[in-house]
Amino acid sequence: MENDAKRFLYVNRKAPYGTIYALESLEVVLIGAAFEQNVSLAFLDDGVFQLTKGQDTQGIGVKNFSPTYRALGDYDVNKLYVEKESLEERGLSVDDLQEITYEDEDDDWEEKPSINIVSRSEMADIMANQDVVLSF
Amino acid sequence: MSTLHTVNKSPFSTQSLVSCLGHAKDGDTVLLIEDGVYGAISQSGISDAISARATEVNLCVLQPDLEARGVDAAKVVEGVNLVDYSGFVELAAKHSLTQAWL
Amino acid sequence: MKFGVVISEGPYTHQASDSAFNFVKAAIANGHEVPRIFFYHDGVNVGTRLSVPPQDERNIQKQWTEIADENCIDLVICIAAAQRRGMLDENEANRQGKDANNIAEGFRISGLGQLIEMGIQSDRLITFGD
Amino acid sequence: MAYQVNGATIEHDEEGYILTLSDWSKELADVIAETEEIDMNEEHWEVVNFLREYYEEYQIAPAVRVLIKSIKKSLGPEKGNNKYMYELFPYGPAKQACKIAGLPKPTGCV
Repeated sequence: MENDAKRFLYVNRKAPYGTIYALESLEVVLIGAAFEQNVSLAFLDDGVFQLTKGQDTQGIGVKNFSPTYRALGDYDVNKLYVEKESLEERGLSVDDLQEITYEDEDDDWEEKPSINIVSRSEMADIMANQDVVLSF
Repeated sequence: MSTLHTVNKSPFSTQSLVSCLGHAKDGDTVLLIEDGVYGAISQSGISDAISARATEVNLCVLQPDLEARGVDAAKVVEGVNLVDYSGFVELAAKHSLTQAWL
Repeated sequence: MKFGVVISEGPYTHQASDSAFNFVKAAIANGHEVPRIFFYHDGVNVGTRLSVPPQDERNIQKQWTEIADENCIDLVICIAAAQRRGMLDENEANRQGKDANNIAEGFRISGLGQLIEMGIQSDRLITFGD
Repeated sequence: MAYQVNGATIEHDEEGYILTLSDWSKELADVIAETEEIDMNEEHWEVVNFLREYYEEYQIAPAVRVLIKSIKKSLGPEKGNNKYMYELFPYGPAKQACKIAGLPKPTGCV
């Protein structure tokens, strides 16, 4: 990472499909990846619903973009922070989320999980420790 | 390092204010704008939670939005400060980061 | 200080654009700079020149065109969001084979990279949305 | 505007991208390639097939640098580089290869 890179945090607090925010947030992340900044994604409140597995949109005639989160590793976006309390409040656990991984260039391309489950207070620390926060 | 948080939703319709207060750090400012100003009304179902945070966090409400909605400044929770747009700008300049709770 | 501003809701339905306008006006009055404003999600609709609000209401598009002209603000509409919602400039209309364009004076269509660039170049980035 | 393939008419937009992604077939790919002045050989197909698989799995066409990185990983460094890609698709792998592979038009965002 370059020294003058800024820390960018994308904050996702909305569920997918009901509104377009989740999809258009993901589009910013994919384009933004080309700028080689220090990128993290936060999923809290209803945003945790974006990462659930088993999404099938055939019945609503809307594109299912949940597989695209699994491509983030290819874009060198591998810090996805999911808030534990938000999951629990919604009756979810980490097992309800799809597996998202990246290959660690610094560790012989070993496949590692991109999703980190963090507590609310850890999430608050992550949010405070940024240069730019983009909210969706 | 500190953050200006903006909340633009009524706390009676979404979790944004509660979530924001749950993540704001001591020394941060939480500014209520647009429909968020309803969160500043005293003796509401949420006003105790608001005043409980008013010591560690600088709670502010955007006066033009308050006035537009006919909320009397006298009804605002004690410890919540009124700011105008110029004050909003200076809060954004003073804190190193801005986060919108949409 | 340099402020970057994101507007992510359309005009009239949400207050976002009005709040942003008042913020930008105050920022400039206080001696700050607002080099660019980025319109995303339904916010791209702010830039249509075809809206005709009643005479006793503010004209949101005109407000932006004027303040941008007076203060050299770069009003950028996201191309990906714009394409979905039928916002086109002349070039895009030709490229997509459409028979009309609707971008107002002072606005331009460009990529999401402009948002990231704004985040990198501004001292503060502030979002008005819903 | 349309391509003609085995008697079928497949509509495309101003720039040659097909309008209905499910219309795609290998025969159609050859026809699109012809209008792009590309003579499809095995190397071209490697990239086109890779793109289609990537899209199938992730529901996006990869950015060029991601495409090149991924090709490098699966087909080796002699193919996973800019020069090789532009030799195959002189007007840009993102544009031409995606068009031939029948993927959505890149929004040209950056």
